[in-house]
Amino acid sequence: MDAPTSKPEQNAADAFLQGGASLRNASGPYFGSYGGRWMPESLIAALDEVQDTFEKAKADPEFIAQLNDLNKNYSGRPSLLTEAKRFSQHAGGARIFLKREDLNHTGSHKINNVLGQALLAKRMGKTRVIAETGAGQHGVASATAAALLGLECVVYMGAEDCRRQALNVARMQLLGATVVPVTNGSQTLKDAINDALRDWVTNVENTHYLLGTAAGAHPFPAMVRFFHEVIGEEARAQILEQTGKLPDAVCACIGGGSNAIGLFHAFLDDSSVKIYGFEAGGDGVETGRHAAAITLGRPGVLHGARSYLMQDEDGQTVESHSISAGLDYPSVGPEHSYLADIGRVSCTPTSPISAASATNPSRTPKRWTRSGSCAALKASCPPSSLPTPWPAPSRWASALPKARQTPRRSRSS
Amino acid sequence: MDAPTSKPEQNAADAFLQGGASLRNASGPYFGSYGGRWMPESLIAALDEVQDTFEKAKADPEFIAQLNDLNKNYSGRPSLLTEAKRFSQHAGGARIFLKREDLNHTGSHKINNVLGQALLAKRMGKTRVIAETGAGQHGVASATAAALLGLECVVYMGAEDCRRQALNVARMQLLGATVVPVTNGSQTLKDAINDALRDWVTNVENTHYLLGTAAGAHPFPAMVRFFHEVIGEEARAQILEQTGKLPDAVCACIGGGSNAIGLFHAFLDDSSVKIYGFEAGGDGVETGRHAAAITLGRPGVLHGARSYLMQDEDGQTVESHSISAGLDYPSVGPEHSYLADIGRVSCTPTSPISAASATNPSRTPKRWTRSGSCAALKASCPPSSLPTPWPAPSRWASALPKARQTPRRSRSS
Amino acid sequence: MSENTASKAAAAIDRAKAEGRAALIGYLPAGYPDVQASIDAGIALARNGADLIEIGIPYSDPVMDGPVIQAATTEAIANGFRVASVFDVVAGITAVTDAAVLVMTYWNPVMRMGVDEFSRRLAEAGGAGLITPDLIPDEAAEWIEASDKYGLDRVFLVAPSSTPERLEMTVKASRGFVYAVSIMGITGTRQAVSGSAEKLVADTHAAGAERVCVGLGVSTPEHVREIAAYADGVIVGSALVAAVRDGGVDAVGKLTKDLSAGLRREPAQA
Amino acid sequence: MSENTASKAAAAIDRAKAEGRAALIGYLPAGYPDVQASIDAGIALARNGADLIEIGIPYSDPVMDGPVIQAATTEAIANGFRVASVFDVVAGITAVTDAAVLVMTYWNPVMRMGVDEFSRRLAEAGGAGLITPDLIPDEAAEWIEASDKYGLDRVFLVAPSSTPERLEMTVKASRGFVYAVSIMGITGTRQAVSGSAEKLVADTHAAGAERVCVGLGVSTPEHVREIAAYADGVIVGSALVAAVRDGGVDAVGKLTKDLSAGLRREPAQA
Ligand SMILES: Cc1ncc(COP(=O)(O)O)c(C=O)c1O
Ligand SMILES: Cc1ncc(COP(=O)(O)O)c(C=O)c1O
Repeated sequence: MDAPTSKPEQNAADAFLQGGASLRNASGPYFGSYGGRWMPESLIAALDEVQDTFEKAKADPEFIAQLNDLNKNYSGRPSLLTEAKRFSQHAGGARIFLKREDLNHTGSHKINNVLGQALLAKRMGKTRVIAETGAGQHGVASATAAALLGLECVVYMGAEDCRRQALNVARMQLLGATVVPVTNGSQTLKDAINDALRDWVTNVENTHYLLGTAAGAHPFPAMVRFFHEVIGEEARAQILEQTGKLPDAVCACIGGGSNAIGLFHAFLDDSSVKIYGFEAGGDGVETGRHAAAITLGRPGVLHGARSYLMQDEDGQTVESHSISAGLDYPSVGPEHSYLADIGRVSCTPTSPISAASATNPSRTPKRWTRSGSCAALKASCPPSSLPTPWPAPSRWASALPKARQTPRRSRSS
Repeated sequence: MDAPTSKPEQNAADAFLQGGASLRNASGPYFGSYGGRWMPESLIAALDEVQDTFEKAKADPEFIAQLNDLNKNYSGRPSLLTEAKRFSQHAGGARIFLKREDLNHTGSHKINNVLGQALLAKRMGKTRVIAETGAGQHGVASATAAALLGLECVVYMGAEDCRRQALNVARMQLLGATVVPVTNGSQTLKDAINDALRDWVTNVENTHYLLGTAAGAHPFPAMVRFFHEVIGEEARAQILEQTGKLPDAVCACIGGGSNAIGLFHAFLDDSSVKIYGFEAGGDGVETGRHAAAITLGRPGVLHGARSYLMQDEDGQTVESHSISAGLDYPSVGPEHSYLADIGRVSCTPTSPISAASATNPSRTPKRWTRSGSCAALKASCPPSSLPTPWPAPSRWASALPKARQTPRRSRSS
Repeated sequence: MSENTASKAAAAIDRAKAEGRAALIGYLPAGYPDVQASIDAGIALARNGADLIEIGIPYSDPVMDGPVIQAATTEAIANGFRVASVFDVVAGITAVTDAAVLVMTYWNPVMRMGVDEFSRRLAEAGGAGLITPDLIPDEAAEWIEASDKYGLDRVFLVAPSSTPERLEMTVKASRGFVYAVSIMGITGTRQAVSGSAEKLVADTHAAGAERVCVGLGVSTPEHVREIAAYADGVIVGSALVAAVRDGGVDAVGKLTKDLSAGLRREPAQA
Repeated sequence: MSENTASKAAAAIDRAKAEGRAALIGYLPAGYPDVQASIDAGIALARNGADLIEIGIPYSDPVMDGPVIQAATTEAIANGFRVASVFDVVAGITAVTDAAVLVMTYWNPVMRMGVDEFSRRLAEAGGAGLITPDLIPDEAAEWIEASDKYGLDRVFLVAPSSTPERLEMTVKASRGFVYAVSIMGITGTRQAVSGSAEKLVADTHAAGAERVCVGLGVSTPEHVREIAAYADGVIVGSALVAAVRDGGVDAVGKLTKDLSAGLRREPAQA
């Protein structure tokens, strides 16, 4: 990672927030020039149905009550905000708090989104849900929600991931789900999504595609964020209660970006709070074997959204690599691309070697093992440039400020 | 499993409870004729120190406040009591609730005991804790508490268990613990305890042995139970809140019996509440490859307590077998032996085949994967006989009623 | 539907219509098994009865494709296929045949090259336009601008799930023809043609489309005959790719001849 | 300490004392490598200078034993050793030697046979009594009763960690001698004898014990010499077991001879 050569006086996000505007509750389909629906026509009606059902449900006190009840009595929310005192000592005194999404039922933040979408699937009268999974966490959560609500469940999982996360395959099967190993391409998350989309387009009549991260076509990024916002809302209230003030910084790992956007959302308008996203550095960004889409990708479309994307000169997707199966995704949710472009979120790739050597010459390996459990590393990446120009689509008006036109990023992967 | 041939009119526990007495808060060292300290003299001083420290701490509001704070803000207590509605439907309508100890930090009930004992270790000025582990759950919990409180941690784990629970080995190591694979004997939990005892007797000066279940020499059974009583206390309050009445029955799996005694304790004096313990049936009790110590063992001493024990005619311990590494123990906590003898707890071995065929001719495999997550199977084992005669030790007076003398159980393993 | 008289696709379909038959549209992936072989296969298509040729760009994430096309395009990429070669394939076919040659592509490779540059080069190569399986008109502002600039056809897709409003909007945005997917699903050979196709074609015509062609799962002369009865063109993909795979250029020519036998309109069956 | 004149262990120690030396107590596991071989090794012990012989019962969970004894007893069990054979071993040795033969055993095998029955059979075999590493007097009511009934010695252990109260209680409950563990730990050969042993012996004597023998980690003639200076007997285990393992009966005889050379009391070193 290069050191920042100069710091801009004020970035777009600061200017925007100081104008009294809000970065919260962006409704999609666009986040700046990102997002949208780069999807086959066959699925547009289904996406419209999801969007419509989601919007009605959001406004329906009964749905919200049902969701809150499941969050509280089924997932175990609120999740703890635990101060890592010994880590603080180790890190020179900064108080560090971990938002414990791993304590939710099924073991990750994934359940928040899954319960919300599974309830929507029932509302739409669907009898079957499909899901992609990388680490298996989203698959386990999906299989769980399906078992809870009596839905058939099929989970697509890269054959390579099935192997490295065999325990989660067994859990899904125990929960009654069918796990389909995907042998195409890199045999990881991206290819599982491809096969899930192929299933969806074929079975959309009775099937909801329970996408597991804040990516994909509209309304998924905004909808998945909505179901995860509880993370940040709780964390913000908890940190105020425990410390009496807002944190200096919040940070999260970014695969597709669902745990991160859920956490960040509550703090987006708190301009004093720095926000850091950590992408999977894999074997090290210099090796090309990583999953640092925002840091090293360039805008493109994959799985329905325009966003930062690891791609070659031909626009072919570059296979991602991560020591964490859950972060092994070559793109990222579109709202993250936007927030990085306007400078609200600083993104840094993290890998066992580079993370350690950036902060600590002793090269202690650091690994992402839990959502939201990450160090508030002080180093940030070079300031992100502003959005690339993009035709303003006519159909939907963007809920977010128009980006200034600036030169295209020079980096490409 | 044979069907009960006749039901005794009234068992000893009923008679006892109806006399207005209590089965709760038995302080040890004896539970009827079980328990005690069948231990090398070298360790007696250490056991006395633990007992003394534990008793003072129990009476110290500051200690209790510290423990409650960790339970709430570190473990995430109270854990949920989740109704399994779809399971209820499947089981013919009985309402079934799961006490969700798996949602605690580190993923099992083990953390309750570990935090309590680790605080005691600090009080005793010990700088090192050792632990045995089977499934690895207790080892992970111990490594976690040690990291939290700044104690050195060494975990003994059967080599066979290291292999089948490799993920937990990695977790312990990540937490800074040293994991010692034990290659003696059956290479499982029992042998790990042997090696932990050898370590303790050698390093007792600076080391506390953080025993992971409600077994072993006094004060461990009563102390470990005390730290787990929160399970039953919460569950009792939660079920009253959710249903307005006490449950018909409570049940838990029994390895050493810590999750079970923690749950059962709150209900021991509620004579309307039936209590079931499920032991690991392994390949089926008829094969001899199981871990059903109460159902098929006979009293003996192992690891410091007199209790039901799987042993051959020579008093050699018989190797236990369980599809669940955490239940793979050939004995059981002494309070369970007593409660089974007086008829307060009904114990049944459960294995994939026998559990399923006992309740459901379709032979769906049933497995224990989570503490406290078990079906309230209606079938109970033959009524337990009453305690075998045993010389009342002079040094300690038993806190529990004297058992009537009855013929020795005819079964032996 | 923009009635640009310069539409090569429209012209090809109209020529077939003038012959009292539906048009045959054959799909082949560029660079499969290599660039020259795909040119030869395209020429064989044209010489044996295809009126339009659809050249697919092999792409890493072909979510609308079934196993036959996935396998072929994966192999093409593994053999070193580069996106810019698609222009060579188009030029190679248009140089020696009259067939209208469209490129069918997922959108990211076009975006990566730049929509304007891609369009310019396609037009220079003699291409007719683009079929865009994952681009809907809602997101197509840049493409609409570039295709107008370079006189290229814009073939958007309609599906059995499309609402009347979307049919109308898509028809308006299209030029050349509208691609009606016969079935909810992905490419691949199927036993029978879905019953929903005929209704979709009628609805799309009713929404204002002059030319509606049907594809997805069409693989036998019987399928062709059935669809030719109500559609302006019939699109065959996986069956032709399997022919390349199993028998090379000769097999493509033979299958195309067989398929084209079904094109002539027969009286509608009772 | 019960001063039963019938104590065979006390008598053996007193005989050594009368010769102006400490007694040598050698440990061997019954049935290692088989029953007859363990009898032969016991006889070799007695003939080469051991005053008392400790026959261990191989047990599945020997928590007080280090690797040498664990390996030997595990092998004995694997070779089919049955607990009742220990009486054959005791009888086999007492039949041909004068040595007092004690059985050292973890408690569960005794409990399993029945404490009374075990005691009766041990007495019948000519055994002197039991050394009980995991039985403390607090739990020993039944054993105290049976040993009184059959006139057997009760050798309990004291440790550096024992409190004065426990020393006194244990001394009172013992008969024959008191076993002082030289170190906090398990069996096995060690480089040096722990400094805590001498103090423990003094304290145990002060608590009323007439005979205190020291064991755990004693393996060389130098260790023996050092301990013989202050204790009534010296107990050697792992070193003898290793001798059986590596050299059989002859090696046991030779090592015993070497060890017994250190028994004679020398003037205390300044
Ligand atoms: C625990 C955990 N954290 C994070 C992620 C990454 O997903 P996202 O970036 O959507 O939060 C995953 C994905 O599987 C996960 O399982
Ligand atoms: C999750 C879980 N449940 C139950 C047990 C059995 O132990 P106990 O019987 O002491 O509750 C274990 C032991 O490792 C465990 O990990």
